[in-house]
Amino acid sequence: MENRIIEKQNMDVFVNNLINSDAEVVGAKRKDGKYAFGKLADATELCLDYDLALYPPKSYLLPPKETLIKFELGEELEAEPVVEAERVILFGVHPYDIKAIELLDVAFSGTNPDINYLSRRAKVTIIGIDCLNPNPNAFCASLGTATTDTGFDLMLTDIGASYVVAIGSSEGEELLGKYAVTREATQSELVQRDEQRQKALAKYKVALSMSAEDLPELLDKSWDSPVFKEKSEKCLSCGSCVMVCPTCFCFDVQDDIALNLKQGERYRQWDGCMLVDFALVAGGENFRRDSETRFRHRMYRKGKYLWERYGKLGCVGCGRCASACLAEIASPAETFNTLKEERRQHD
Amino acid sequence: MTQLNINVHHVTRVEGHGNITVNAKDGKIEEITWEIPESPRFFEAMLRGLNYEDVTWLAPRICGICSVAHSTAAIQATEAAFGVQPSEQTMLLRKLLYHAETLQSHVLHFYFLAAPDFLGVGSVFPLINTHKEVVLRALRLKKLANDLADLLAGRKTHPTSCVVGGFVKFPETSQLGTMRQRLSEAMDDLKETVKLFKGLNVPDFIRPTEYIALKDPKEYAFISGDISSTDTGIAPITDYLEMTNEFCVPQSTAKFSRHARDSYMVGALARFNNNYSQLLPEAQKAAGELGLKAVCDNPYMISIAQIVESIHAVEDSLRLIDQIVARGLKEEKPEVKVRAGRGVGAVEAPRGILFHDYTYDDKGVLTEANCVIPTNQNHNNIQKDMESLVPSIINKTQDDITLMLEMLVRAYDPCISCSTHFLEVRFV
Amino acid sequence: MISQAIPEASIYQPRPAKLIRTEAIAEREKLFEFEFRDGGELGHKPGQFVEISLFGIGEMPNSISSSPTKNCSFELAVRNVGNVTSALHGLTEGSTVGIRGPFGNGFPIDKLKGNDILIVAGGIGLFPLRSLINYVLDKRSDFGRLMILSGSRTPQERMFVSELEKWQERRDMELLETVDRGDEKWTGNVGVVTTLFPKVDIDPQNTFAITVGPPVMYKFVVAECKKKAIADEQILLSLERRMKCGVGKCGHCQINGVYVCQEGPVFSYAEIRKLEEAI
Amino acid sequence: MKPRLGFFDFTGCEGCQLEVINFEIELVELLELVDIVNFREAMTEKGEDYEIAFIDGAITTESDISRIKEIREQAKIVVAMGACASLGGVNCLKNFRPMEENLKIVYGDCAGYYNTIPARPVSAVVPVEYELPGCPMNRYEFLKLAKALLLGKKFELPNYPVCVECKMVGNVCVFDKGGFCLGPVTRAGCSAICVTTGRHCWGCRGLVDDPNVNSEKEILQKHGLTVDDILNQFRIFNGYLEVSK
Ligand SMILES: Cc1cc2nc3c(=O)[nH]c(=O)nc-3n(C[C@H](O)[C@H](O)[C@H](O)COP(=O)(O)OP(=O)(O)OC[C@H]3O[C@@H](n4cnc5c(N)ncnc54)[C@H](O)[C@@H]3O)c2cc1C
Ligand code: SF4
Ligand code: SF4
Ligand code: SF4
Repeated sequence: MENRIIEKQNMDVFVNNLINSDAEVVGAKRKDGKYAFGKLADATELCLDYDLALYPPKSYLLPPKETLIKFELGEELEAEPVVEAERVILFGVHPYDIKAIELLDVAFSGTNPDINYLSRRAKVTIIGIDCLNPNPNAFCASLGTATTDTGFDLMLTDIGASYVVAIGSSEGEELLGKYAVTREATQSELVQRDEQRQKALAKYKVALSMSAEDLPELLDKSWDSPVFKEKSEKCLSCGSCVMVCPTCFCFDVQDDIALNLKQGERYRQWDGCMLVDFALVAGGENFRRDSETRFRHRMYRKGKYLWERYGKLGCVGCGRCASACLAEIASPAETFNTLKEERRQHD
Repeated sequence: MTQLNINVHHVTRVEGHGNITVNAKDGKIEEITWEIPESPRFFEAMLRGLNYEDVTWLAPRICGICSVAHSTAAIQATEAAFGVQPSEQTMLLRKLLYHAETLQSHVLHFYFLAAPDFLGVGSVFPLINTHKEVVLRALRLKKLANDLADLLAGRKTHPTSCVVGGFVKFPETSQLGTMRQRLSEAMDDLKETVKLFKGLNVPDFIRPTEYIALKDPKEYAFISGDISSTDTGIAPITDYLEMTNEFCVPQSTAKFSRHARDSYMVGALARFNNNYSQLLPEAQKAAGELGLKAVCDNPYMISIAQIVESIHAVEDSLRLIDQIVARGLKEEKPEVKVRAGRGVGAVEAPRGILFHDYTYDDKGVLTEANCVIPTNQNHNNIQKDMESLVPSIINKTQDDITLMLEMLVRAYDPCISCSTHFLEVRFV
Repeated sequence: MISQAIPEASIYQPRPAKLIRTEAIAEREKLFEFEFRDGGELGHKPGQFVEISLFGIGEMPNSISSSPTKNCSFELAVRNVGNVTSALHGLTEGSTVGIRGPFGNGFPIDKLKGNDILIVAGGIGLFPLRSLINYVLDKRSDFGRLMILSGSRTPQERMFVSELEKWQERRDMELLETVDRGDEKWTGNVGVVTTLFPKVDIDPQNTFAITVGPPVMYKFVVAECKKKAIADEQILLSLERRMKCGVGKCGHCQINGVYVCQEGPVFSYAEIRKLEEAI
Repeated sequence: MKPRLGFFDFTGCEGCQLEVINFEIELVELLELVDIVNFREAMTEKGEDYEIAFIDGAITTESDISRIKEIREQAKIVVAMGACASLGGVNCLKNFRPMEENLKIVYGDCAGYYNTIPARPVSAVVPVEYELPGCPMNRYEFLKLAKALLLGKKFELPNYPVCVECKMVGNVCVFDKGGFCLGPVTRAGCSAICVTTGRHCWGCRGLVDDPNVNSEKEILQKHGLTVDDILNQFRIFNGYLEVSK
């Protein structure tokens, strides 16, 4: 992989050039004392040293609400698929969020490729940045998601006076050539990058007490653990944990019709397994009626089900769910560690 | 022998319930009453014991039609009690928001509630077929007003982002720019409105009375200034009790008021009669075109005064936006220090002067509240108008008389639902 | 930058199909026969389902009730329980609906071939099973014995009565029926469907038990099958779950790690044993 | 024939009726599909042949009770619009004081002229088919219901809390800003408008079906509210629940 250098004083120029290109540039901005991704109007709005954006960049690929089909009722039914995709440059995405997008990529392609997701995805350029100030709830170091070698077009690392830029794709290379002032990276700058990454790894406050690969097996043995009931007693079933999660992608589909009762649309909207009616069917049967079963399902989806299905964990350790959960129960790391501890005492 | 028995149970196209009763025999009037049988709501009792943030959040619920007025009055009363001085930017934004409500409420009134009488229909609904352009114009104006309120305060009914000390959400400059464009385009719709109403036949009825409204030396007052009476001059808003002098009458859950005369009027015409010289140029022009001259003693002209005020509201909104943009919009955080005390807030609701008077303890919990609503103040004037009007039209048919009376009540645009919520004044 | 190719068509776009015939089945149940507007075939296997759309109302999963041996058209049997189902019940012949699918795995026909088949239907569980039954009857020589145990709550709630009567008369199959609660006219068995098990004699080695019915039924049916020494691999169940997409994305139908719309709806008990929340 | 609608107001601010009159172009479209035969706030004619009755305001007098019963007799479908009609709403704040005391506070010596009974939602007096909670009700939800009725579709309120919508619009949680919020137990459907516009959720849409009120109370206490504060917050729109328990 080729590496270049952008001097810090040249960064704003790069960003502003991108803003002035035909793409929408999205980056972390300050919002009410937190950070959130949003469209940039100027490079000065962009924060590159943020710890965690409240929401993952998921909504640029899977919007909270998205039209799938437009229809018109009449003699002959007319229904057309709707595929909307704008060119978006996600600027300053942390590795764990890139890993999460890699999971979404797998889930939305494969045997039943999803045209809406994939069309957006094709128009999204990812400029990553290494996370040097992890959020106190994050545990990426334990999941191998604190850094990434894949999934980006460009990857920045702040090494003090400048950024090292790793080129991940020809498109990234082109952007760099066209819009940024760069130079070749020296060997010592690459060493500095490694040091920065190492230092960041040491800053994580939360860690798994086992390796990520052991999770599916641990969960295999933990179905009857009392921890699910204990924790879920506080659960508000508010869905915050799944809504903010970069790897959650469940959705609901509904029809809406105009007041003339002719034209309408079928849309999908974020949904989540922590919500009470998620598994409810018409006869009134609810396959996960109590919060314990929902809570457990989420933990298993994070640590086992998606792994078995897609070969990737359903959690990248960003810590957003833990930050969003008012009941302070949502962190998978906490539950997994408790389960591990139970196992240890059991064995 | 002619017998006249008018009994309008629940006058329609007004907010809340009001009944008209007229009994006459052979031209001799036996009874004329304007009665308000609204269910009392006890807001003043309900607000007691609540924290000031909840108080100012609940106050707009007094009336959905003029919730911005109640919100502003409540906020300003609380600020007065705490000694909070709103910033210049806050006042500019508040005034702009306020114009949104004035415009929305006035358009609703003169197009939806009053106009059907002039056009000989029972409601605005059939006009959609017969006068589609008129209805669409009204809807456009209302949409503009709603969108302006949404932009500044989250929504029009029960605004969310205006708080004690200022605002918690701010529009973007670009949004204000778009709004400015739409406001200036709306002037055409308002000019068409003037044309429409110029052609309508407003009943000719004169009864001189006292007119009370806020007055601010700097501008046509809506949310600032002192109390002004065409009879007795200026008084500070804290003297509102002497002005409003409420008293109970058995036929009504609302309280009646009187001041220098038997009754007085508040609202668009009262404001016009007090402050006409401060109207902005386009509004002045419209007043001239519509034949509205101060001091006007014809209550049926209230709707006309509302049209004039709507134009003023749009003109002034344009100025306010320019000012806000020129100063540069800043995200000011509201700063509030709670202290024990009492404060009065006075604003010009679309229907007239409105007072909120709150007493808080040192934790910011409300201990006493009094709110005096414009329509309450008008009830007595409506009664006196009826007493004066009926003898002069007693020879008309019962249907005509009924219509004239209903139109009279509607001209006041009474907001009865809110008028009955607050009455008694008992500060010791 | 992404390596996945963008597909040409949307997996959410239904194919227009014309309602060509409706027939009342029972009080709340109706049969609908459809033909694709484009003349194409559904190309399904017994046990698969489709997503049927009534635009403006919604979309819902529904099993296919006809056998694939019946060409060109296909049938859905629907109980009126909610929005889409009741709108469907109100449709007149000639109306257009949208169809996606077929989805799901269906019954494992290849494995069933040459074996005896014991079908256990509860209520509208007969809807998907009818597809299989008719398939077996159409290819009678490919299969061994065909035994059907069918339970309804009341005589009025028996599905496909005329077909039941025809089946009753056939010599090449056995049908036993029961109702939970009888009435004056009912002369047959009374009791839940599991009470029929003692009345059939089977050869467990060569028998596949296939059951569809309300969720509560499964545990009891499985217990009876096991009593008869049918291997877990040869006990097949079709499960119902909430479904929105039918294509393994929306997450609603997930039972542990499996998606009912992909790996199901038909599962062997051997698989289900490992799924904690399945039955 | 077009369905015939009637609108009736009880004790409330009439803001929900205003939301209907306040429709913009939708009003024109709606009137192509329905006939409004009774709407005192907007029209003179009073048709008594309505099929669908929209009620705003709470029930707070004896005469309210008889009037709502009459409406129920006539209407095939009764819809409660807004927090007052659906939940009792703010009106129920007075239920925490004896009625005589309320009368005295507001009317003093004139208290004898008036009468009042504890406030209650419409459903406490007559059966109600649909409720559109919210203060004011959400106009888009009103349209959604109207369309569902026209299509013969059943209408359901979301059964998840406001937090979901808060997340969908990308808000910073009020708790994160140092405040507090009733969103975690309040029924969604408002697009979290109060939080989005800078405030917190007061619960005007009522609680979700199975709210975890204990957990919410614990959270509120953790964020500095006293038991009294918490009660007051719940009472502002959901007081009726507490009294009726
Ligand atoms: C694989 C499969 C096969 C089925 N086959 C049949 C059949 O042959 N005949 C039959 O009558 N019914 C069948 N059902 C059940 C049928 O799908 C539901 O009765 C139907 O979805 C109810 O939809 P509704 O809009 O009328 O009800 P509503 O309650 O109004 O449904 C609202 C929404 O909830 C969802 N939903 C509710 N219940 C279910 C459910 N049970 N399964 C999936 N989603 C649900 C739907 O997506 C629907 O959009 C089957 C279900 C599944 C999963
Ligand atoms: S489960 Fe929590 S920590 Fe894991 S990816 Fe989702 S939000 Fe982040
Ligand atoms: S775990 Fe926490 S965030 Fe998730 S639903 Fe429960 S209370 Fe809400
Ligand atoms: S602000 Fe309120 S509604 Fe929004 S997420 Fe936080 S608690 Fe939930």
